Amino acid sequence: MDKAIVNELDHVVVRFSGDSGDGMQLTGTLFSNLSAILGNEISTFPDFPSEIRAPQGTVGGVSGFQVHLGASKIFTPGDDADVMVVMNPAALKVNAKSVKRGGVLIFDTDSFEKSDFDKAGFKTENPFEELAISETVQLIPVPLSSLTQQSLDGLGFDNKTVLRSKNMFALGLVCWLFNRPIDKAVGFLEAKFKKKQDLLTANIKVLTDGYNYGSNLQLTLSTFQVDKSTNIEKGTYTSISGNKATAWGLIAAAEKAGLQLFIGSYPITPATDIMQELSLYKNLGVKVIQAEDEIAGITTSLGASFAGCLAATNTSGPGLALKSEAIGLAVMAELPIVVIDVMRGGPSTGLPTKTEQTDLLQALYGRNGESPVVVMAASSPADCFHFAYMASKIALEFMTPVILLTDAFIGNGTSLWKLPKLAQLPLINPNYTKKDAEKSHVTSRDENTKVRYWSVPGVEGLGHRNGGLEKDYNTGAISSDALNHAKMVATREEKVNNVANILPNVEVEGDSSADLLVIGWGGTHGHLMSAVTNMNAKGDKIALAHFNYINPLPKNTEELIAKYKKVVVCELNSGQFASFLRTKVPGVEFLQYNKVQGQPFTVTELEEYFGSLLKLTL
Amino acid sequence: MDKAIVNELDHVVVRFSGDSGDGMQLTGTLFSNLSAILGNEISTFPDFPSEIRAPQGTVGGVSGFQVHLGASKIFTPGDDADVMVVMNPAALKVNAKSVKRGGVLIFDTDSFEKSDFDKAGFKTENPFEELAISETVQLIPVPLSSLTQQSLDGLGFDNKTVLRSKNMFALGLVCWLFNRPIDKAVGFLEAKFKKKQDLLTANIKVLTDGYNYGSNLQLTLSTFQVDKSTNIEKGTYTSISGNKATAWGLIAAAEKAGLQLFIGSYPITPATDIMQELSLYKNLGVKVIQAEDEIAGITTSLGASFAGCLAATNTSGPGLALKSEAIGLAVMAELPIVVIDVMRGGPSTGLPTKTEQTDLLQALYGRNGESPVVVMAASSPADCFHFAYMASKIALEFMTPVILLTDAFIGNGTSLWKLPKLAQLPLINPNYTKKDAEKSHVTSRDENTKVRYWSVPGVEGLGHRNGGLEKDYNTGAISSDALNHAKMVATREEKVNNVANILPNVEVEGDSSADLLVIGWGGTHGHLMSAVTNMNAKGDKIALAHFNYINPLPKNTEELIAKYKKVVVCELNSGQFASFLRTKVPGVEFLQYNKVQGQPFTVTELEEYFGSLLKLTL
Amino acid sequence: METTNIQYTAKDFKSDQYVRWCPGCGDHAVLNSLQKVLADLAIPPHQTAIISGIGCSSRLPYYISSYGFHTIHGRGAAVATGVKVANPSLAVWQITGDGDCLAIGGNHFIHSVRRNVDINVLLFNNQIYGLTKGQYSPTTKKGFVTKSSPFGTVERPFRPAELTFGARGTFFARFLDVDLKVAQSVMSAAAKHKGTSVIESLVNCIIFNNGAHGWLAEKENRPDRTIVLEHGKPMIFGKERNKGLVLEGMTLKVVTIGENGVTESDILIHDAHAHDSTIQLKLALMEGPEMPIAMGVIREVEDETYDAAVEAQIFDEKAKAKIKCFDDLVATCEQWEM
Amino acid sequence: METTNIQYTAKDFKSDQYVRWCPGCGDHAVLNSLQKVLADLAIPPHQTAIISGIGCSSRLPYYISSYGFHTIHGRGAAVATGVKVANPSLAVWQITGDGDCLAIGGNHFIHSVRRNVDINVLLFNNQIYGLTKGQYSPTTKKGFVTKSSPFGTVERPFRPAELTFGARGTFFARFLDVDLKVAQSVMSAAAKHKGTSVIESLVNCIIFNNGAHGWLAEKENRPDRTIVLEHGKPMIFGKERNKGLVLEGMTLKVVTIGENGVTESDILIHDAHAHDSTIQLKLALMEGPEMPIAMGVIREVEDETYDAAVEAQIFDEKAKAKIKCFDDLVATCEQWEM
Ligand SMILES: Cc1ncc(C[n+]2csc(CCOP(=O)(O)OP(=O)(O)O)c2C)c(N)n1
Ligand SMILES: Cc1ncc(C[n+]2csc(CCOP(=O)(O)OP(=O)(O)O)c2C)c(N)n1
Ligand code: SF4
Ligand code: SF4
Ligand SMILES: [Mg+2]
Ligand SMILES: [Mg+2]
Repeated sequence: MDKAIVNELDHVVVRFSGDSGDGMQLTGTLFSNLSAILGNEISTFPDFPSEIRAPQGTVGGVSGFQVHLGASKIFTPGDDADVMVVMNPAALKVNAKSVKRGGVLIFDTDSFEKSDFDKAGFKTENPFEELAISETVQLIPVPLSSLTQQSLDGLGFDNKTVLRSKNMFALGLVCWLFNRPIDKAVGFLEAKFKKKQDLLTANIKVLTDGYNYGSNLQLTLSTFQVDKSTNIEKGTYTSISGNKATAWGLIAAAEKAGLQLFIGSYPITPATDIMQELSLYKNLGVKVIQAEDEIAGITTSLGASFAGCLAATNTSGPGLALKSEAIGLAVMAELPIVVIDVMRGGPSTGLPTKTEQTDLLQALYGRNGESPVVVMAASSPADCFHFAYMASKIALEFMTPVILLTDAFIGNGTSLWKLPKLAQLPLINPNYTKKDAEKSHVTSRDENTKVRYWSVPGVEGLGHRNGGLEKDYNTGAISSDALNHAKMVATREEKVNNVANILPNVEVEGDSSADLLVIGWGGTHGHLMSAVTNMNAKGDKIALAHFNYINPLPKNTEELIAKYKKVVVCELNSGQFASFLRTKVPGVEFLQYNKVQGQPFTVTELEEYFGSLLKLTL
Repeated sequence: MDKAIVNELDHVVVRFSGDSGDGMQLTGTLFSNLSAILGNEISTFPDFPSEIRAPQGTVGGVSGFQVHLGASKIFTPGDDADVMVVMNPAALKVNAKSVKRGGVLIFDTDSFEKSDFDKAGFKTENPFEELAISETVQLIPVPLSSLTQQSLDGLGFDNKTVLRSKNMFALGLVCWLFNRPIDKAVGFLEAKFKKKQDLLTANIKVLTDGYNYGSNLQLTLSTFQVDKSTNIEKGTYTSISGNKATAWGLIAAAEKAGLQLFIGSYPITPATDIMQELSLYKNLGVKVIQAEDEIAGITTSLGASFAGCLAATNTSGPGLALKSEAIGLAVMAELPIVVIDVMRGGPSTGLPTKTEQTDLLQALYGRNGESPVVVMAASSPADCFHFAYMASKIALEFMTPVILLTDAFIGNGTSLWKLPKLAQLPLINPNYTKKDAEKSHVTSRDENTKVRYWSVPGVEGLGHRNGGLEKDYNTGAISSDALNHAKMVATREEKVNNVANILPNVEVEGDSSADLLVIGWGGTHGHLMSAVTNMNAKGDKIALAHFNYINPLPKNTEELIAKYKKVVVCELNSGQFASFLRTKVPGVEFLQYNKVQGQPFTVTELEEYFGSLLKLTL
Repeated sequence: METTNIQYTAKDFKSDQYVRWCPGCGDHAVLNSLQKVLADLAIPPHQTAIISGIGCSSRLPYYISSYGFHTIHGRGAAVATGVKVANPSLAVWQITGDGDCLAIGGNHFIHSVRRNVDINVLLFNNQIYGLTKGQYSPTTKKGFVTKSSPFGTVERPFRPAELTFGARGTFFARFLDVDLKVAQSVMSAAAKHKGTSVIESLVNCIIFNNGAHGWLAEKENRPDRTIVLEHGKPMIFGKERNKGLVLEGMTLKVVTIGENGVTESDILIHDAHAHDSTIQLKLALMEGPEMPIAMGVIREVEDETYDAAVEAQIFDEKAKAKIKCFDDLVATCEQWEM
Repeated sequence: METTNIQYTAKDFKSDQYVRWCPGCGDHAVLNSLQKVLADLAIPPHQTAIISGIGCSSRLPYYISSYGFHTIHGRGAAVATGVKVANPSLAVWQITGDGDCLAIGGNHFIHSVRRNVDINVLLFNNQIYGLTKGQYSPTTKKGFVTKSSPFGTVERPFRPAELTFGARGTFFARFLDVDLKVAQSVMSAAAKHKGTSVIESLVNCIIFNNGAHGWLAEKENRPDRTIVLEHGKPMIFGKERNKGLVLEGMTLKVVTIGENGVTESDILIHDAHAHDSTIQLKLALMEGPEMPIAMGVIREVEDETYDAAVEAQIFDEKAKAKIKCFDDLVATCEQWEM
C-alpha cells in the first residue's frame, strides 16, 4: 500500500477516536453526512467515555465515533475499522484491537510523547509494539497538532482554539483519503458555527489544509473509493439517531391522531435524548414534564392520557422497574400510553452506557396480577421512527399501554432515514365514545375488538370514574365479583391479542429455503442481517426471522418457525426471547446464541457461530 | 334429621357469619381452637367484608369465619358448609349458596324482620324462598338476640353489651351441636377478657346458656360427632395463621443465625399482619421500620442487610412492583434479603382482599437486566413458618434476595401447627469473611458455591465498597469490561442455581403410579391434595407434585415429570407456572387448569375437572 | 375552567354510587361540603376532574358525578399534574389522605406544591391509615398506640402546613370535618386560587382513631379551641369573641380583650396575602391547649402556576415558529437525494 | 460510634480508587475536606459507613476507605436509615446530589429528616444533573437554560433549607466547595450532632453549570457576599468586618457598623440552638445581592433521634420481658397435645 492506489471497496469502516475534548463526535458526524450526500449507505455509532470528563489523555476519557459507509446495503456501524484515527495514546489503547488486520491507523505524533504514554498507562515508549500491532496495521504518523498550528499561524487565534481545531485537520485528511470533496462539509460547518464567524474561518482553513496535506501524501498512501449505493430506494434522506427518530415518531403520531403529545419523563442514560429532543418542539405544542422521578414520569403521563393526550414516557431498565406499578394501572384503567425503554446493561445500575436486550422479560411480565401489555421493539436507528409511530397507533386504537424496546446501540447510533410525509403514514383512529352513542358506551367496550371506548374529560355526558380496582364488565363500577373478574382478565388478554389482527406477518430474510432459521428481535437486526447476508453470499443457506412485535406475536409465527429444521434464537441476553417463544410456540427445540457483554454482536462472531452450526448435522 | 341422632363424621365444615360488629372472627377462632384441643385436625379461613364498616345489616358489612374439622387429615378450610350460622339476612344472602345440600342453617330470628330484609336488599319477606333454599337446607330458627337478653337480664349490663354477647350464645349452641365441652372455651375467654371482668362474666354466662339451650333442643336436631384425629403426628400443637407463621419463621431464623431481625415494611392488604406481628416483639429485639413507602421498606432493609442483619420486607403485588428496582440492587450487591409477597387479586389495585397466584412471573422476571433471584412459595398457613425460615437460610447462606410467595388465602387462614424447638431447626451458616482470611476475600467469593463473602461493617480490615454498578470479578471495583460482565452475569446465575444443591426433591403425593400428574405450587396445596386424595380413595389414580421451590426448581423435577403420560398444571392465574415449566422442562405437553376469580379452588370443581381428564383417552 | 350561568345544586354532583364509608366517618361531611362547593362554583361537572390515590378518603371520586380517576397509592398529585398540564381548562381536584399524601405520596406532593400546579389538594387528615385498618401515619402523634405501634410510635409527625410551606406553598387552609361553614368557604377559596391549594381537612376516623380531633370537634368548646382566620380581619376568637392573638417579639400570644388594657385594636390583623410567611406559619403551627388551632385560609399568595407557564412557553414559541407541523419539521433536516 | 485514641490522617480515609470527577469539579474539594474531618473525628474507618445514591457526587463512597454502599438513585436516605437503625454504633454519612436527594429521593429525604435519624446528609448542590449530562434539577433557578429546558425552566426551585425546616430538621448548615475552613467546621459539627444533619454544600459543576455559585466563589468578594454564622457570635461580615445583620420588624437587614449610629451591640447574635426556627429560616433564605448568603451552622437543636428511640423501646421491652427467645415465644401459644 505504498503507491497511489485507489481501493475500490463495497463498504468501509472508519473510526475517529480521541479525548472527550477533541471533537470526535462532530468529526464523525460530518464525515458520515458527507458520505451519505455522495450516495453511500451509512450507519454510525458514537462511543462515549464512561466518565463525563476524565483527566485529559487518560483511558477513561476516550470518545469515539464509528462510521460505516457502503455502496450496497449495510446494516450496522461495522465491527472493526479499516481506517482508524487516534488523537492520543489513550485512544490508541482503547481501540487498538478494533483495527482490521492490514487497516490504516492515523495518529497524531504530537500527542505521542512520554507524558502521553504515561497518562494512557503504557509501560514503554513504543505503544504499537506494546499492543503488538506494529506489524499488522499500517501506521500513518501525522503531526496533527503542529500542522494545525502552522495552518492557523498568524491569524490571531489563541492556542486553545487552535488546538481544538485539529479534528478538522484529521477530517480533511480522511476526506482526501476517501475522495470526499470538502465543499459540502463547509456547508455543515457554516450551520454549526453560525454565530461564531472566527471559529468558522479557522475550521474551514484547517479542514482545507488537512485535505491538501493528504494530496501531498499521495505517494505513500492509497485512497479509498466507496461508490454510490445503487440499490437504495430513491428519495430524500437524512441520517438520524434512534433516539431522535423515536421522538419524531411520537410527534408524527400525535399530529396524525389530532392529539396533543405529552411526555412525562425523568432523565436516565441512554434514554434522556428522547425527552430532550421533544422539549425542543414547543412550537409544535409538545408538552414535556421533567418529572421528579420515573414514577411521576409515567403517572403524569397517565394523567395526560386520561385527559385525552397521546401520552408517552421514556426511560431505561431501572426506570422501567420503577414504572411497573403504574403500567399495571394503565392495564386496569385501559388507558393508552407508550412506554419507551432504551435498554442498557443490567441488572441494577449495571453498565449504564452499554447496550443489552435484558429487559424483555421485565417488559412482558414485570407487574402484579395478570396484566398483559403490548411489547414491541425497533431494530435500527431509523426504524425507531416507524415503531414509535406504530406504538402510538396501537396504544390509541387499542386503549392499552405499549412498551417499545430500543437499546443504547440503536438509540445512540444513526442510520439513513428516508424522509416521510405525514400524509403517507397509516391512519390513527382512537376508539372515542361517540357523542350520540348510548349512555352505556361511556363505560363499556366494542364487543368485537374488546377495546374500551375512550370518554375524554370535558365532554358533557361522558363523565365516569376510572381506576385501578377491578370493574364490572358492563357498568364500570367497582366489582369484586368472582366471575366478573375472570371475565375481565380474559377480556384484557383478548384485547391485547387482538392487536395481532393489524400486525404484518414476520417476513423471512436471507434464504427462506434454508434448513437453519436464525431468530432475532430488536436492535440486533443489523448484525444478524449482515451475517446472514454474507453467509448466503458465500453459498451457505440461512434464513432470518427478525421480530419487531413480541406480544402479541405476528400471526404467522408458529407456522413460519415450524418450517425449519434448526432454529436458533440470537439475543444480547441470556435467552429471554427464546424462553418466551418456548411458552408460545410448542414443540420446537430453540437453540440459543447469547451474548451479555454490554456490547452488540459482531458480524464476525455471528458468522463463525452460524458456520459451526451448519457444520453440525443439518 | 329430626331425631336425636349423633352423626359421626370424618370431617365437617362450620361457618359463622354476621355483621362486622357481631364478633364472628372470635366465635370462629374459639370454636376451632376447642376442636383442635379435642384432637381434631383444623383449618380455618376468615372472610372479611370488603368495606371497613359498612352500614349495619348490609351485604357490604358481612364478616365470616369458616372452620373445617376432621378426624383424619384435612387440607383446606372446606368448600361448602355442613353447618352455617347467620346472624342476619345480609349474612344469609352472602352465604346461602355455600351451605351444603341438606346442611344445617341456624339463624337469629330476632334479626329477620322487615327492616333487616330491606337492608340486605331482599325483595320479599321470605328470604329462604327468595334464595330457593327453603327445601334444600335444614332451617333452625333461634331467637338469639332475645335469648341473650334473657340470659343477661337483671345483671346490669347495658343493651349494647348484651347484644354484643349474642355470638357467645351461638357458639354455645354450636358447641353443644358438636359435643364440645365449653369449659375449655372459658379458659380462652379468660385470656381474652383479662382486664374486663364484667364482660368475661357476661360472655361465659351467655355461652353456657347457649349450650344448655342446645341440650333442650335435642329432640329436633341431631348433633355431630367428629372423632379425634388418629393419623396426626403426636405432639404439641397450636393453630396459626399463615401471616403469623411467616413472622415467626423469620424470628426463628434470626435467632438461629445469631443475627438481629430487621423488617422494613409498608402496610398493604393482605400482608400487613406480618409486620404488625413482628412489631410486637421488641422483647426479642426485632427492629421494625414502618417506612414511608414500599421502596423505603426494602431499601431500609437493604441497609440493614448491608449492616449485618437478617433483613426482610413484606408486601403484596403492587408493593412488589415498586420494590423491583431495589431487588435488582440486592441481586447486584449480592446482599441477603427475604422479600415476602402475600399475593392478592390483580392487576393494579385489583381485588385487594382476594386471593390469587398472579405474581409468580413478576417475582421471577420483574427486574431490569439478567437478575436471577430465588423464588419459593409456602403451601399452607402452618408451613409459612418453615418456608419463611428456609427463605432466610437461603438468603443468608447464598447472599441473595429470596422472594417468598404466600397469598391472602393461606396468609389469613389458619391450620394446625406442631410447635417446634429452635434446636431442631436446620443450622444457618452465613458465608462470613473470616477474620484471618486473605484480604481478597473481602471482595471475592467461594469458588465452589459462587457465594460472595459477607464483610459486615464494624470489623477492622473488611472495609469495602459495594453498589449497583457491575463489579470486577476479583477486586469488586467498578468494571464495564465486556468479558467480566459476561462472567459476572453467569456467576450470579450459577450461584442461584446452586441453591438447588440444598433443596429436597419434590415428592409425589397421591398415587405415584398414576398416568395423570397434577402439578401445583404454593397455597393451592390443600385443595389439590384433598381432591387427589378423594379421587384416589374412590379408585381413580392421580399423582400430585406440589412445588414450594420454583427458582431454582428441585433437581428431580424434569425426571419426575417425564414419568407421567399426562401432566396438568393447576394454578390460580392464567398459567404462569405452566409457562415457567415450559421454559425449564423441554418436551412436555403441559395442560393447564386455571382459575382467576380472586377465590381459591374448590375441591369439588377440581374433582370434576380431574374426573373429566381421566375420562379422556388416558 | 369556564363557569356558566347554569345553576347547579349539590345533587348535580352526586353520583349514583353508594357511599361506602363507615357510618360516622368524618369523610361524609367533607364530601357533602365539597358537592355543595362544586355546585356553587358553577363549573359544569364535565369540566371537573377528581383524582385520588388509595385510602378510604381516596374513594371520594366515585361519589361525585364528574370525571374521576381513582389511581394508585400516593400518585394522585402526579396524575393530577398530568391532567392539569394536559388540559388546563379542567378544574382539577386531588383527593388524598395523610398516608396517601404524606407517606408514599410525599415526593409528588412537595413537587406539585413547589411547581405550583393549579390543582386543589384536599387532604383528609385523620392521622391514621384507615383503609388498611389502623396503622400510624406520618401525622400520627408521637407515642400513639396503633396496630403497627403497639408500644407507641417513635416518630415525630409531619405538620402538613409546615411541609407545605417548606415546599413553597402558595395556599394553605384548614378546616374541621364537622364545621360545614368553614369547610365550604375554605374549599371555595381554594378552588379560586390559582396554584396548588393545599386544604388540610381534620377528619375523624371513627373506627381506628376516634376522637383524634375530638377536643376540637365538641361544638361548645370549638370557639375557644379554634380560631377561624379571615384575611384582613383581626384574629379574634372565643365563645365570647373576646380572645385574640398578638405578637410578642417573635411569639404569638393569646390575650383577652378588655383585660390588662387590651383592646381590639391591639389584635393582629390576618394577612393571608403576605408573601413573607413568617406569621402565617406561626399561625398554622399553633397547638392546643394553650393556643387555638387555626382554621380558614392561612396563606394565599399569587405566583405563576406551572401549567400556565408551560402554556405560555408553548404559546410564545408557536407564535414565533416557522415550523408548524411535522412536515415542516422534517424539512429542517440536513437532507440529500439518493 | 466509639472514638479512639488512634491519630488518623486524611490519608487513612483515602481509598485506592482513582477519583473520576472532572478536573475542576467542586466535588474534589469537598472530598478532601471530608477526609480531613473524618480523620479529625477519630472514629475508625471501619466504624464509618458511607451511603450514596446515584450521581457524580454519589460516587464519593468509592474514594473513602471505609464501608461504602453506592446504592440506587434517590434511595440513599432510606438505605442509610436502615444501616443506622440496624447498627447505631456506626457513624453513617449519606452522600447525595440535588437530583438524587431532592428529585427522585425527595420522599426519603423528608422522612429521614422528620424522623431525625442520626445520619449526616452531605448534599452536593450544583443545581444540575451532572452525571446524566446537564438537565435541570429541583434547585435550578427558574428560567435557566439547560439541556432539558432549551427555553428556560418553568419550575420554581426548592430551597433545601426551607424544605429541611418544613420537614422539621434539627440541623442545617451550608458551605461553599472552595471554602475548606467552613467546610470542615460545618461537617465536623454535623458529625457531632445527634439527629439528621443536613449539610448543603454549594459545589461547582464545571462542565454543565459552571459558575452557578461563581459570584460567591470569587475569593475577594466572598467576605461581602457571604456571612459565616457561628452560634453565640454576632452576625458580622464583610471585608472590613463592619457589616452586620439586624432585625427590623420581621425582616433581616444589613447595616454598617459605625454608620448611622450602629454599633456592634446592635448586631444580632446567632442562636443556632433556638427551637423556634423563625430567624434561622430567615437567615437560611437570604438571597444576594442585597443580602449575604449564610454559611456555617444555621440550625442545631436537640431532639430524640429515631434510631435511639427504636433502641430505647427495645431496651425497655427486653428489660420487662418474660419472653427472651424463640422457644419462650412458642411457649406462649395456646397449645394442646394431639
Ligand atoms: C402500593 C400500595 N401500597 C400500599 C397500599 C395499601 N394502602 C392502601 S390505603 C393505605 C393508607 C391509607 O391511609 P390514608 O391515605 O391516610 O387514607 P385513609 O384510609 O386514612 O383515608 C395503604 C397503606 C396500596 N394500596 N398500594
Ligand atoms: C432510577 C434511576 N433513574 C435515573 C437515573 C439517571 N440518573 C443518574 S444520576 C441522575 C441525576 C444526578 O443528579 P445529582 O444527584 O444532582 O448528582 P450530580 O451528578 O449533579 O452530582 C440521574 C437522573 C438512574 N441512574 N437511576
Ligand atoms: S375506617 Fe375510618 S377513615 Fe375509613 S371509612 Fe371507616 S371511619 Fe372512615
Ligand atoms: S459533570 Fe459536573 S458534577 Fe459531574 S464530575 Fe464533572 S464537573 Fe463534577
Ligand atoms: Mg388517613
Ligand atoms: Mg447535581
